[in-house]
Amino acid sequence: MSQKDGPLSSCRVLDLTDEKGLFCGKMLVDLGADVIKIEPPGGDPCRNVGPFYRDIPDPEKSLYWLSFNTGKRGITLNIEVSDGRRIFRQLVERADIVIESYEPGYLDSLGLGYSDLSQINPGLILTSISPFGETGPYKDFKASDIVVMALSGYMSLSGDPDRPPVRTSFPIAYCFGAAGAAAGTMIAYYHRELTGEGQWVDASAQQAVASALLNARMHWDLNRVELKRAGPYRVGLSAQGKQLINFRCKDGYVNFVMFGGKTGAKTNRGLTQWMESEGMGSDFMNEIDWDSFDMARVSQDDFDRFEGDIERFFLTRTKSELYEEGSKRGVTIYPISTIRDVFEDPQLEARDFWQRVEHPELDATLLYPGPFVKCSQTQLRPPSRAPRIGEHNQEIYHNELGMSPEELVMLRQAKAI
Amino acid sequence: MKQALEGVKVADFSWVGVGPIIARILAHHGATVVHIESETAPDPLRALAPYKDNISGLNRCAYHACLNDGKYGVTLNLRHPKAKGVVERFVEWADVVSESFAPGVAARLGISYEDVREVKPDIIMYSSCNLGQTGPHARFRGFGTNLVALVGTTHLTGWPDRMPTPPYGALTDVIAPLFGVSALVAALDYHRKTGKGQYLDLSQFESTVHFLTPLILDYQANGRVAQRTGNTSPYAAPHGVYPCKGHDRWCAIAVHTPEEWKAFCKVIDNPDWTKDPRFSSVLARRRNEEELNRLIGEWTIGLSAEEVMVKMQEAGMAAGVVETPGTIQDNPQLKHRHHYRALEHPEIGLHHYDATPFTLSKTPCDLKMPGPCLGQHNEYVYTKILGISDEEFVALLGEGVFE
Amino acid sequence: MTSKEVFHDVKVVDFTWAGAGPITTKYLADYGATVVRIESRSRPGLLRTTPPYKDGIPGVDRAAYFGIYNPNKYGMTINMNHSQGMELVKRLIAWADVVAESFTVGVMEKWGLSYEEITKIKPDVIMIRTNMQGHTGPHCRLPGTGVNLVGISGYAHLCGWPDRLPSNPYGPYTDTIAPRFGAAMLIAALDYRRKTGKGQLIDVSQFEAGVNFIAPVMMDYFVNGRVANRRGNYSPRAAPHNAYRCKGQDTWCVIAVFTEEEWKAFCEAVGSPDWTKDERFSFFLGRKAHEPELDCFVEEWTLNRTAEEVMALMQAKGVAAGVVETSADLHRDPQLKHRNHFWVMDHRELGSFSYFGQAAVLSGTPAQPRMPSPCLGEHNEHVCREILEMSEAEFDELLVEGVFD
Amino acid sequence: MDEQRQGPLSPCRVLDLTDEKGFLCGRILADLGADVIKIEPPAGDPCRNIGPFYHDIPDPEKSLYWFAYNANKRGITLNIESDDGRGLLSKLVEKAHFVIESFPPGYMDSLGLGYAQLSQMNPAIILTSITPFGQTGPYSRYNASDIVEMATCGLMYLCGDPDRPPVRITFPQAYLHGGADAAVQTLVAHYYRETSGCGQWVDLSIQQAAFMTTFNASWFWELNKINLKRAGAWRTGLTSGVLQRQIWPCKDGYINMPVYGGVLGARTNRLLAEWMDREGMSDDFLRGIDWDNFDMGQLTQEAWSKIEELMVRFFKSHTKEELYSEALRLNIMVYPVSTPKDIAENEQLDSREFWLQIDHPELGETITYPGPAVRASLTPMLVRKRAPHIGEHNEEVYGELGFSRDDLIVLKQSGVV
Repeated sequence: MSQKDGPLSSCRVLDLTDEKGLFCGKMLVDLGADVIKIEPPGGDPCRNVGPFYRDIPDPEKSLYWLSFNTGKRGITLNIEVSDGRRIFRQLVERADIVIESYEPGYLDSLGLGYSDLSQINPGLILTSISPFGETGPYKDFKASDIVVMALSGYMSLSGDPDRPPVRTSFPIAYCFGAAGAAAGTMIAYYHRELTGEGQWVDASAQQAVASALLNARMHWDLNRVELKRAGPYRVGLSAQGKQLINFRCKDGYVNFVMFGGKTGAKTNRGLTQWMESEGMGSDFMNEIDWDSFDMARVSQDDFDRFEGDIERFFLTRTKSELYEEGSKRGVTIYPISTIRDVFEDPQLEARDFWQRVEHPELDATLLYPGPFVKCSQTQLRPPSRAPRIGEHNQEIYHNELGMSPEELVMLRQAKAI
Repeated sequence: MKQALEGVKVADFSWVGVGPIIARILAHHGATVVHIESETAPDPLRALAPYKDNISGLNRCAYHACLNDGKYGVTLNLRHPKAKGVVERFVEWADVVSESFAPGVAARLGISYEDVREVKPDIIMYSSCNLGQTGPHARFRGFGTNLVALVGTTHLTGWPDRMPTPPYGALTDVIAPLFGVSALVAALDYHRKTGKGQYLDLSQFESTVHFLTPLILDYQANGRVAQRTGNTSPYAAPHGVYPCKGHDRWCAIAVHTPEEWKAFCKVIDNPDWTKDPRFSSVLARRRNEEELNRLIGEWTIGLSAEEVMVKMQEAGMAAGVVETPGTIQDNPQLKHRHHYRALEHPEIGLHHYDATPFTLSKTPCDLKMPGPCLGQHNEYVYTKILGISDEEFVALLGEGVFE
Repeated sequence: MTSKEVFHDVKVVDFTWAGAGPITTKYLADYGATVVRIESRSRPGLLRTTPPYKDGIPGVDRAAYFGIYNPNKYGMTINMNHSQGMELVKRLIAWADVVAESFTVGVMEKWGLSYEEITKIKPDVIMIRTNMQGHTGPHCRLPGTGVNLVGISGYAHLCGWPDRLPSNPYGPYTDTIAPRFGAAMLIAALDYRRKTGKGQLIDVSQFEAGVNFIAPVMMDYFVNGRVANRRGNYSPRAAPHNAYRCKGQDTWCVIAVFTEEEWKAFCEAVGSPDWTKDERFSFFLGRKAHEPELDCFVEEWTLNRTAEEVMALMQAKGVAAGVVETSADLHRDPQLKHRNHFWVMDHRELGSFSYFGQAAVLSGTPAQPRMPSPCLGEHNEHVCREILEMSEAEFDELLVEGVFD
Repeated sequence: MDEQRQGPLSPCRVLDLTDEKGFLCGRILADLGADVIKIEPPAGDPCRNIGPFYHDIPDPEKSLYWFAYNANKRGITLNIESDDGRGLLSKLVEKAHFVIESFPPGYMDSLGLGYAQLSQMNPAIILTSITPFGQTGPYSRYNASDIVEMATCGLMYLCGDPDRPPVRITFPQAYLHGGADAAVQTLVAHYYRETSGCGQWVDLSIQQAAFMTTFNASWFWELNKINLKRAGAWRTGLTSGVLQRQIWPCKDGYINMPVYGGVLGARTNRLLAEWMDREGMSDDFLRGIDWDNFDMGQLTQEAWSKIEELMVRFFKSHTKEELYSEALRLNIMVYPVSTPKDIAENEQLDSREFWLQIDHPELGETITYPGPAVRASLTPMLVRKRAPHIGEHNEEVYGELGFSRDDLIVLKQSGVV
């Protein structure tokens, strides 16, 4: 009988992160952990990050917050005051994992660093997520998405050559770092379950994003060739020129990457025949023997010419037509999807990827991404609503830690919760 | 040195990006991983630049080496009738079996979950591909470079007045493995506690789309289809990259709050234009962003990107040099983090490998072995690890089972 | 020329007695209104017959209690049972913008001076009636003083020690609450009348006004069913939080520590003795759980210092503290002196006497001391002759008739 | 007619920057019909942490204290410490009639928002500053709280038992006296402005406002050099030195009946004595007293003790309800010591429809509020709506100034609103 709420049933996580680490907590929720999001009294500052429900900038209407805190339980706690720290230590005694994304050294300054927490709970795993890591010359650097994208080297490769390098308009650097942190946390958790030994996981967003350079870095490492951003063209495949990979089509843009040799032969031949069958054949492409086609030996003029033929053909069809029909013909053409295309994607639809989450206080039902992996035995937990500010204070402070209502009122007035 | 995943045994039939990266991260943490390829149908990655000295060759491709370091490399021709016996030996040995062919190919090659489960009922197997094992588009071919477009990231990169420009390379190939490792290690833990194995169907599309969830909700709640906006941000102004001294050198700067704006003006010596009402408030700065960026560019052009970064950071502002593939390996922070580890590759020679983005204090990752050449460890793996007798090994070798 | 008084054109006929009524009209009088108090020579009000008296010798014009609420007002005595007395009252009402009264319900009606009747004399008059329990309802006619009302409106129950009888806060406590609401409404009504020409009837219930100052306690009962009780000097928001005995006879200083920073500052202020490092006091809930013991330690420290020293040492560190001021302290309080809280004016019987001014300083039109409080009937002639422009003969006739007895 | 329903101050707008020291001032102006806009810091007013709380849940949107003294107000969030925040505030001030605040003296000046600057923005503006001891003077920089105000205004020394420390009224009162008095002073300034067109600065000292609660006590010192002391349930203030009991235990609680001499007390004392006699709880001594000439000042302790003993026994034989209903019938001054429960069930308040049901949709129920303290035939004080949620009217109010929803999102994220 398969488990419905992920493989990590009995794992308790205390989530102190802000936007640099929320995603790590979310992944652990999906894997089945009981994640308690600890916010400062008054709510987490990243509840002010948009977009917002109906564009109303209310801390309970941040779609950013709702996205990356699904399924967490929410409490408010101020670890800057003694009462807050005492309660936090009580929670740490019962926790398996603590994840945080404060400035490096901040928890130590409060007496809550790894050395302190591991005395309270030797088996504890502390995952610290930061833009550049807990140590090193940049550890105290102030960061934001664009700065991490810049310092990881990744941003230098996107955008048009006649304009500055450009980042993806929606911030992903912190999700990157947090996803890396989740992987590291799981490895540490595996070790702990085996040996009882906890440890400190130090995750860096810069390193996570830097690994996306992949072979671009290797061009320099091996042959001191530095790749440059080239707009909708691609470099790095054929050492000679740049090869267009984003083409206009009837209702937007599509992505078509031409590979040489055996890898690309089937696709290239399929496209050439498809264009020919539609009376829009390209003389140049018809003559090429695709099996032995070597990108390196194609001149830039030839590239430009047949790319023009291809675009003329694509302009006669929509994204989905090129995608669906192309696939039937073994021609790999992917739509450059807008968010709407992604939301309406038939593949995701068919795999019941989008899952309904009720939002009674917004009196709305929204569809959220489903499990990031389909597991046959331990299905990942379906998404549920993110917590409101302090929603589970009673449940945890009163029911679990046994604090009386009077004490909770006093703690509230002392700005501890 | 103790390692977290010591004793975990992985038979890695996967190729290209996501599958091998997942196995690689396990290898760095102590798992024994055997990367099984075939000379007759080599990993497409082995046919991608860069090659050592720009001379192509299956064993001269750094791309493949850097995604398969830490693994034993063997070759096995799965289409060969005798291959089935060898596969069974691998499955008996392994805790985890992985593959990342297009859906259906694994079944044809006899390494589907059904095949493997027959040999070892509690085996853990993961398949990763672009669009998942089921659904109408499951069999659509494509690499990470295509998926980046499908998942919506390409549309969101570039300038509003121009075509979308792709983020570099197979971005999704680097994101999906982080999900894969998390789920796989959770499955390993679950298996250790319950004895139950399972099959993991990792669709790279379905994992990486999680990063854009807020925009999915924005579309549902507000009917807005997010557009690319260059380097602007709704949260900050000034916000972007600014030209610095030297060829194509840039520094990113992000100013979020009114207090930071005051500090920013101080750093650039409070030129008169900073008092211009067009830049007097957050909203005003957002409305006149182009002019603002131009004026800032006039200041940054006189300084190196490093100088701009240091000046800003000292005043408490987020700023950073736009590193390039050519400068990234000298980045002081990545150097300190020991992110790039040099290993001596038999054909490529000394070159650098990315460490994992997280450091575990007691069981850190350890990069010991460079990427394997094709079939480099055939003899060791088949005789020492799988325990095939020398005679049988030589016989199978003769029959071309290991091509 | 003194800056123009705000209510220089406002005329008030003031029948009120005791505290609440006069305090309400004092707001108008102190800011320049012409307020004429109507009293009875035969039955002088309660405040004229309550100590303290000048030199301890009782006398209707020697009572401080009447004095402090009636500076800047004219005093008349009119015999309301005399027909010509009633005529005089009606002439005054015709002259007035505001008629104020605070008798037990029914007294004005008995004199034929209900709101309906006086609007016949002055259609746009504003009448303000301050009563114990409002102007309507089954209990509105029950006589009583402010001190009675303190009990029924919950303040006796909420003052004192949980292990002892309820104890009234000093005096008719609710008499200081109703006048604020009454005066606010009165001034707003005056402003509204100036713009629209319309007067109205204002009905102030001291009971209902009093309950407004414990609104959250009532809502706590309605919503949570909790009956709040007196808890001495306890506060759920601070510790230490009490009055601490100081050096000297029955001298005290209160100290209130709310935040963690203030606790650290408090520890420094008391010289960081060992007990401040006691783990039990290192966090707020600990300080609350061991509050009695904590208070003992604090008092050990305050006993060696005067209340003034304790206040100064605490405030120097930003900790809220204050001397529990006695009557004597109030009259030498440097802050009250700075704010010239007390208006010293010469009174025929009380001599050089301190009245108290308004709690706010208005930058443009501050309240001004103009006249000491009136002796009984002191301005009978002035009001009739100067204000009502009565001929001397007419006034003498009323005098002879005993209209002013 | 509806114009009167809006209250006499209906066209005026008040910008309410106060904390608990000034809430009631804004509330009274709102009850009088002014459009009072409560301006809170972006994360909500820290005073939302003041109990009691709805169902004892210490949530910033469930503080009954907040409900009580911020009803009838609209609510926006604004960070006046940031340049942008001050820019917004000055736009609001231009259209406002009143600004009320209770920051430490000098704070508004330090932000360039003191009276001098505000009156440049709007010459007719009235600024009301409510502080513990006033803007200037030796105590003006002192940190205060309710108990400090009760101590320094002279009331505490007169309350409580002689053998114990002076005591304050358990439910904090000082700031309510300050706020209510400030409302009157503000209206005085308003009345002046409506004729002269000039605004002004109202500097209210809470110590002076609370001083009024000491009534004639301090004049015992001025006239007779007597320092009155607290005397618990007994009565002070009389020269004879005889301690007369005011609070009498009865069967189910307490009665509050100070015995008055002279004309004032005659009728009550007589009818009470007759009532006791009817129930056989009198004696010759009591029957012999001529109440018309009964003088508390000349009473001997021995005579008083005899009376007291009889009355104590009599009151103990009846409940509060019995004693008060008979007192009502006889029309004599015998009052109960009400607990909040008694007040809630008080017949007089019910018959005057004093308790109001105010709707709280977010809690899914209505809550009972005390009605206005004053009734007026033409322009009554009205309790129209519940207190605002954090930032509830941002869109409405900033919309008037021409800010769009997108602007508000940017302002939210940069910590301005």
